[in-house]
Amino acid sequence: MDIKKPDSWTHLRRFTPARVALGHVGHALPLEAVLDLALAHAEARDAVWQEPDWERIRVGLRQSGKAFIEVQSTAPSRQQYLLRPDWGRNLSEGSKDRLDSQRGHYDLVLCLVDGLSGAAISENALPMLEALGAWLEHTSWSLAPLVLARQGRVALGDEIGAALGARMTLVLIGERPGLSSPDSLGLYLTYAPHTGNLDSQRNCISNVRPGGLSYAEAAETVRMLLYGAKALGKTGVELKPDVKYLP
Amino acid sequence: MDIKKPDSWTHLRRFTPARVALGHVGHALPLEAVLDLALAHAEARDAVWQEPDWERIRVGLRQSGKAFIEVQSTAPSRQQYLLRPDWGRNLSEGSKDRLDSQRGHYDLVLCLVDGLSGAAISENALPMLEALGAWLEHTSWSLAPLVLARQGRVALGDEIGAALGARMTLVLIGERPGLSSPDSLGLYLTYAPHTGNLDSQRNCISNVRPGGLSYAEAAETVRMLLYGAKALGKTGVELKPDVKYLP
Amino acid sequence: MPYSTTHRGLAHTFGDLKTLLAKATPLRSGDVLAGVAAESQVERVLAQRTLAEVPLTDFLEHPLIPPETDEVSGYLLESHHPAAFAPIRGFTVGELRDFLLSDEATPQVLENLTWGLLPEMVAATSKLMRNQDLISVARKRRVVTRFRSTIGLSGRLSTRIQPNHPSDDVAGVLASTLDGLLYGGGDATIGINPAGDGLKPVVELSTVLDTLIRRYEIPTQSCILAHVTNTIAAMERGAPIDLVFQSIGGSQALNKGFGVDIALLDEAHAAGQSLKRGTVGNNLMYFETGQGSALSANAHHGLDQQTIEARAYGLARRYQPFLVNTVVGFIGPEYLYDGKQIIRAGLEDHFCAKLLGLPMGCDVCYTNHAEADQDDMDTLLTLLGVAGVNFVMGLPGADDVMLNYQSTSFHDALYVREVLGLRPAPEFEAWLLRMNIAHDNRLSDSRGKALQLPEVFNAR
Amino acid sequence: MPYSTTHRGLAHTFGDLKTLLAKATPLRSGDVLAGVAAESQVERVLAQRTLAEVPLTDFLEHPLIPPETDEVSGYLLESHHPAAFAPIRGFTVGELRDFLLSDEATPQVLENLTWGLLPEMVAATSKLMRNQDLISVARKRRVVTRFRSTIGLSGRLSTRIQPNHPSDDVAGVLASTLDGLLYGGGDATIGINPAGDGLKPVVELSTVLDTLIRRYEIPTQSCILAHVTNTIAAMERGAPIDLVFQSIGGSQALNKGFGVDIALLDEAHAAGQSLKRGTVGNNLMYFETGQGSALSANAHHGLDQQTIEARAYGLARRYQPFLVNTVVGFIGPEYLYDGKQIIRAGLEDHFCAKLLGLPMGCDVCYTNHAEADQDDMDTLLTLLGVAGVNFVMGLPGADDVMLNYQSTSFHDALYVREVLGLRPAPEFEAWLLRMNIAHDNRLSDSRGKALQLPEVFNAR
Ligand code: B12
Ligand code: B12
Repeated sequence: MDIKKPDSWTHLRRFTPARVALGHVGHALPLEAVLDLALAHAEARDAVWQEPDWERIRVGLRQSGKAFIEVQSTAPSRQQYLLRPDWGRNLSEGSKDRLDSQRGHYDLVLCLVDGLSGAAISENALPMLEALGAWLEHTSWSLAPLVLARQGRVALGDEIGAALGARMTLVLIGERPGLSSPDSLGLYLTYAPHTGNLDSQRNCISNVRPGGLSYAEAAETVRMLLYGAKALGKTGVELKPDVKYLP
Repeated sequence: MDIKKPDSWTHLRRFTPARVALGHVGHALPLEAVLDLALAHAEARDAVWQEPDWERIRVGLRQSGKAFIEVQSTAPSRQQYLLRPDWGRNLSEGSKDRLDSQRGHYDLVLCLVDGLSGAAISENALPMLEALGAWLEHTSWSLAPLVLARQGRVALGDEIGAALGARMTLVLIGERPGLSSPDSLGLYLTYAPHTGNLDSQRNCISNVRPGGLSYAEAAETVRMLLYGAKALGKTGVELKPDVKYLP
Repeated sequence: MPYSTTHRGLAHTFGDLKTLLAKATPLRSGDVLAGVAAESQVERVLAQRTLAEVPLTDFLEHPLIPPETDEVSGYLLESHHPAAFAPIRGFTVGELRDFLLSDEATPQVLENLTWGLLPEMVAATSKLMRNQDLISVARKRRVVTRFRSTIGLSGRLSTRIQPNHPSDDVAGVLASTLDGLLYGGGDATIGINPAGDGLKPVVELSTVLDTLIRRYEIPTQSCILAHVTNTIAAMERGAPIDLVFQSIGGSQALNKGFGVDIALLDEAHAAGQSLKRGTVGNNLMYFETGQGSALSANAHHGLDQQTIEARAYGLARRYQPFLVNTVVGFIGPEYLYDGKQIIRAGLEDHFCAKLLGLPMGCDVCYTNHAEADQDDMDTLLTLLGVAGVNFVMGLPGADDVMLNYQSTSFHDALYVREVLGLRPAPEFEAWLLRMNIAHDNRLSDSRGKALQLPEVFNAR
Repeated sequence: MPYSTTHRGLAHTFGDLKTLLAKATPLRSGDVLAGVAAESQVERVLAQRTLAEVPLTDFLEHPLIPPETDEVSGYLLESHHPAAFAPIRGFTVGELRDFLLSDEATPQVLENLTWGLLPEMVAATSKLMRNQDLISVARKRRVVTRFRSTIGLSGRLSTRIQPNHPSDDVAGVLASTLDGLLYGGGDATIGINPAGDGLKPVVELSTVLDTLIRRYEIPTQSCILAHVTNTIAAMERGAPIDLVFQSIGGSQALNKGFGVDIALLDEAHAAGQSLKRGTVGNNLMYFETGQGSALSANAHHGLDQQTIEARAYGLARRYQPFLVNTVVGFIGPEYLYDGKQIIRAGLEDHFCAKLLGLPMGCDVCYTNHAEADQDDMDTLLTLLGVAGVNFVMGLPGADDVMLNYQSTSFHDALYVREVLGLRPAPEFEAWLLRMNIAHDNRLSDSRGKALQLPEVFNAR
């Protein structure tokens, strides 16, 4: 019997990572597709619990001669982190002290935050920094030491920026893991970071990873946003990456 | 508007504790009935976690001059008890020792077991013993000391009976709490108790409580079953309470 | 015989078929208790993937419980029809899942398969199915049975009234029964669980219901859910027994724990048949089953609870029963922890039983020590309605005052009929109209007012 | 103003209306996080009992968030129609619940009530309802909207295709779109969430979809779910915008966090209207909402998440939107912990929005950090189908490769149409037949084979 009805457009699969042209049995997904999804789900759920490989990050940063500070949020465990986003937005006492001691007048601080995907940081944070490298090294902007943050949400960058005395915060954070992309990196730029920033006061670059937005394109957008933010004196809905503010 | 449609047979309510003649709105239960049920559910759930008032039981037993031994199952907590019925069927090490030290040749041991309703024991165990009182006091049967057991299932009585050297075990146990009867007591009689007894080798008397089977009727049935078991040399499906074995 | 798969370069091996089945089962507390559950979700899905490749013939060649030591296995294998099996003989479990969902698997094709399916094959397949698959396939498989009413027709949903009373008081039982009838319930059966043991309640309660059924000429059947030995004894004394009830399970050892075996069930069935009390048909056994009972009786042979449950259906169909239902959330959280597990198990049980040709109903229910509530019951009830369940329970206000748990209320059944456009059994629907109780699923405002009540209510 | 009740001789007092509402809400993690949840189930039911006695007029007289400081409150109160409210003016919340379930509450009566209901009244009522009640009432309240297709008719269920791509690649987006169309999806909209910010993706993607829609003459509408400021800018540049999208919430502060306010939404709506691109009607706003976003933005004013969610619907109806949906399991376990909470919230959101007169759909979904799975989605999808939801999402294999979560697949929509006998929008159904894609809900075997694909696929 000819049970599975394959689709005639399977060749479209090469245009997207999406699960297209799966075929069908009756109205339902063929078992194979169901089990593939189930397995990916099981693995994505595990990914939520996976810590970034901080040691690799440290080694990488040291090799490229970048100073960094390590901090953590007030969420004591992963379980708590998941249920208490408010804790993930605040710095632990010790972390605050560590940042205070490095307080200065910086144009920008870059933060690597685990967020919901440790793998995003392990896999994509260093290459992303690399892509920003040329600019980072030749800019006249003053850069704060990099910050590595555990159990953090996007808004943790606000407190970090404020504590260090930075004009802007660029947060590189693990987006929640998807079935086809357990390691997606999000970049969030916030001008005048302080506790209480609204999300409408930031800009976002999302889906940075090999299968998504390339590091180079993301870096280009970051650059546009940075100059735009400086020119406008703000980030957020009013700042658009299309508008060219580049010097 | 005349929203609630009451039923014309509300007078039947006095014949049963069941929630009859609730009326309706459209096809649904009127809100009052829904909330009554919800409240009863919330309370019944709490009842599962309520311990018997053991002190009251002890005082009661001492007053009537009954010796007793206290034991517990291997379930360390209520939470574990609920998920590990196997633990609720076995005696903790210490408990075994305590029973061994009182081992003898008894015709019958009575066990008060919390089961799923502490309230059943608190409210109904002493009155039930009271109802059995006349028989207990005048019988020529040799009675083991009473056993009070925590976190126990019905089959815990098998191990208790075996440890004490009793020919039969009568377990008085808290049945799972219902919405209208959080304190229902069940009685289970087992001949030749030993680990591994089947449920088909016991007899059961259920729903003993003021709103259910009366203590007196339950006591009468116990008596019939006890003599029947002695005559037949077994309990279980083959022993019926209808058949008169009374001496 | 071990089964293996490879994932990310690692081999995963499952020692034998029953291990594989257990590990492929969606998470539930009873399998964790039994120590047979998968240890992680990844392992579970890998087991499912492995199971998908298992040929159906493995179930015939390597019985999970040897027939030499288990009469249920013996019957299951002996009742398997090679001719009915022929069309799917070459299938793996995964192919069977795909086939069942395909348009090729019409209702007629599914019916023809009935005796070619072993319960274990069906259980295995269900483990590879999502809730929607269990619903889609089950609704294609109607099973119709008859005694005094016709149950299981497409577009119909029946109810068992469950008018229990903590001391079997006749007036109390009748009060709940009337309440149920006046809410349009009872077309599957009026079925009482006697609180007391022995012959007396069976004789007494069956007589009372018989009188009631005759008095109002209700096209339904009564059932007293005592131990079958009591029912047999009552029949011997001439009690008016319609349906013969028994709890059964999927292994000989479990049935022994219930105090029954095939011989006893055969005897009961024959005794019931001999009374010839049915009018439109003579299906008359009523079985209840439920995941967890085998493990509770230590009679599960290392099988997961859903597989051994399906075996109970294989035994049930020996008797062309009038009604079968799983008591899905009835036992407690040690077997089905919460609403989610109860919902899943309810759908699995219904699916498996239907494919095996049983007139499956469900006691959509939970106990007060489980993590479940009325919302979960609404959910399961609705899903089973969509899946085409034969019948559900009807209790006054959903509360069983004797068994101490919550099932579905008379009103719940009206709800599901209303939102899905379902109707009671045809004979009963006509009776509801005749009695001015309901008309086109709408309750009549004046119902009950003119009803002459049984004398027992006057007495007090 | 405090509210009290007595139980077992003890008085229980709830400080004010919002506290009472919060404590009466079925358990969910977001309310626990906010510190407003009941502390025990007994307290919760007592709050429900107390809430049942609250007169509806209290919601008018004591606004939960003062209109002086919140423009959403201002609009809600000013849009309240006393004449529509008149029939229920004397009701308590409990009476409203009973009334909604009664036979008196016909579809027409419910429709007439629409602008007499404040969102908070509806939210309060939903807290007293079981899942089955939420379903029963919602299915009586159809809301029909039109642009190029007609959505929300009785017996119909539509889908939004969601062909997202992680870098907004045009070929990638079109591949998913075609897949969806060939599975019978897309009658509600083809709606893309652009991964990138700014004008470019809006212009580019809307143009691509416009070309596709014209090429195959599809009776549907496109939507690019960018920030509304980008959509306005795109319209100014002449981009072919059909539906205008924005996420909104139930307080001014939340909307500020989203970068919008009523003036901006008014502007967007007017700009969309001016394009006159609809053929069968001109409903064109598309809003997404979802429990939890207000708390996340610290803009919840101490309200429970379901009540403030309902306020978002009150704002949405200002624009006679074409589509509205809750993204019910989208944010994460901190607001809706598991399948059970997601299912409950999905039914509540659908019920509330429908009563308020919105064309409500649902993104039946979950994230990988929540305790939920495909079984839960099957369950919610089926329940919403029974409840008469206007539309659900359709994704290739249920997996959003850009937003990183799982929603319903194209196949899921076919499932629910099949088991409930539902059909796509009439214009679209005719198109499916014309294109030889599906006929009477059956997919054609040859579909797609003769289809001339857009050029972009040849290029590579
Ligand atoms: C749960 C339950 C079951 C479950 C038991 C599985 C389990 N693991 O719990 C299932 C569904 C399998 C079941 C089956 C039957 N049950 Co039952 N069951 C109950 C119930 C609702 C609750 C019991 C309880 O709370 N026990 C207390 C807890 C703390 O103890 P436990 O150790 O966990 O429970 C053990 C006993 O309850 C025992 N058990 C359960 N039912 C029965 C019945 C008899 C006769 C015996 C001796 C033991 C027994 O099984 C459990 C595991 O060992 C009671 C009603 C009630 N209100 O109590 C009826 C009840 C005890 N059962 C009853 C009956 C008749 C049966 C059956 C004989 C029905 C039948 N025709 O086959 C079968 C077979 C019983 C057997 N021999 O194993 C009757 C007994 C009437 C009587 N006076 O003898 C009761 C009172 C309900 C009723 N009126 O119908 N039952
Ligand atoms: C969850 C989510 C939401 C949730 C956020 C609520 C919450 N508490 O989490 C809700 C549904 C409310 C939402 C709304 C919107 N979102 Co959003 N969202 C996401 C999503 C799926 C995951 C984010 C994540 O994992 N963050 C990481 C965790 C660890 O950090 P967190 O601190 O918990 O999350 C914060 C941020 O994610 C932030 N956030 C969420 N969305 C957006 C969007 C922008 C522009 C900004 C600056 C911040 C932001 O809200 C969270 C709480 O503060 C991403 C897609 C993705 N793959 O990442 C899109 C995404 C970030 N959102 C997007 C958009 C466009 C929006 C909206 C502007 C849509 C609209 N038209 O209104 C709105 C408004 C955003 C705002 N200003 O608040 C776009 C951004 C595109 C871009 N390059 O700018 C993304 C990439 C998805 C998309 N392509 O459509 N979103």
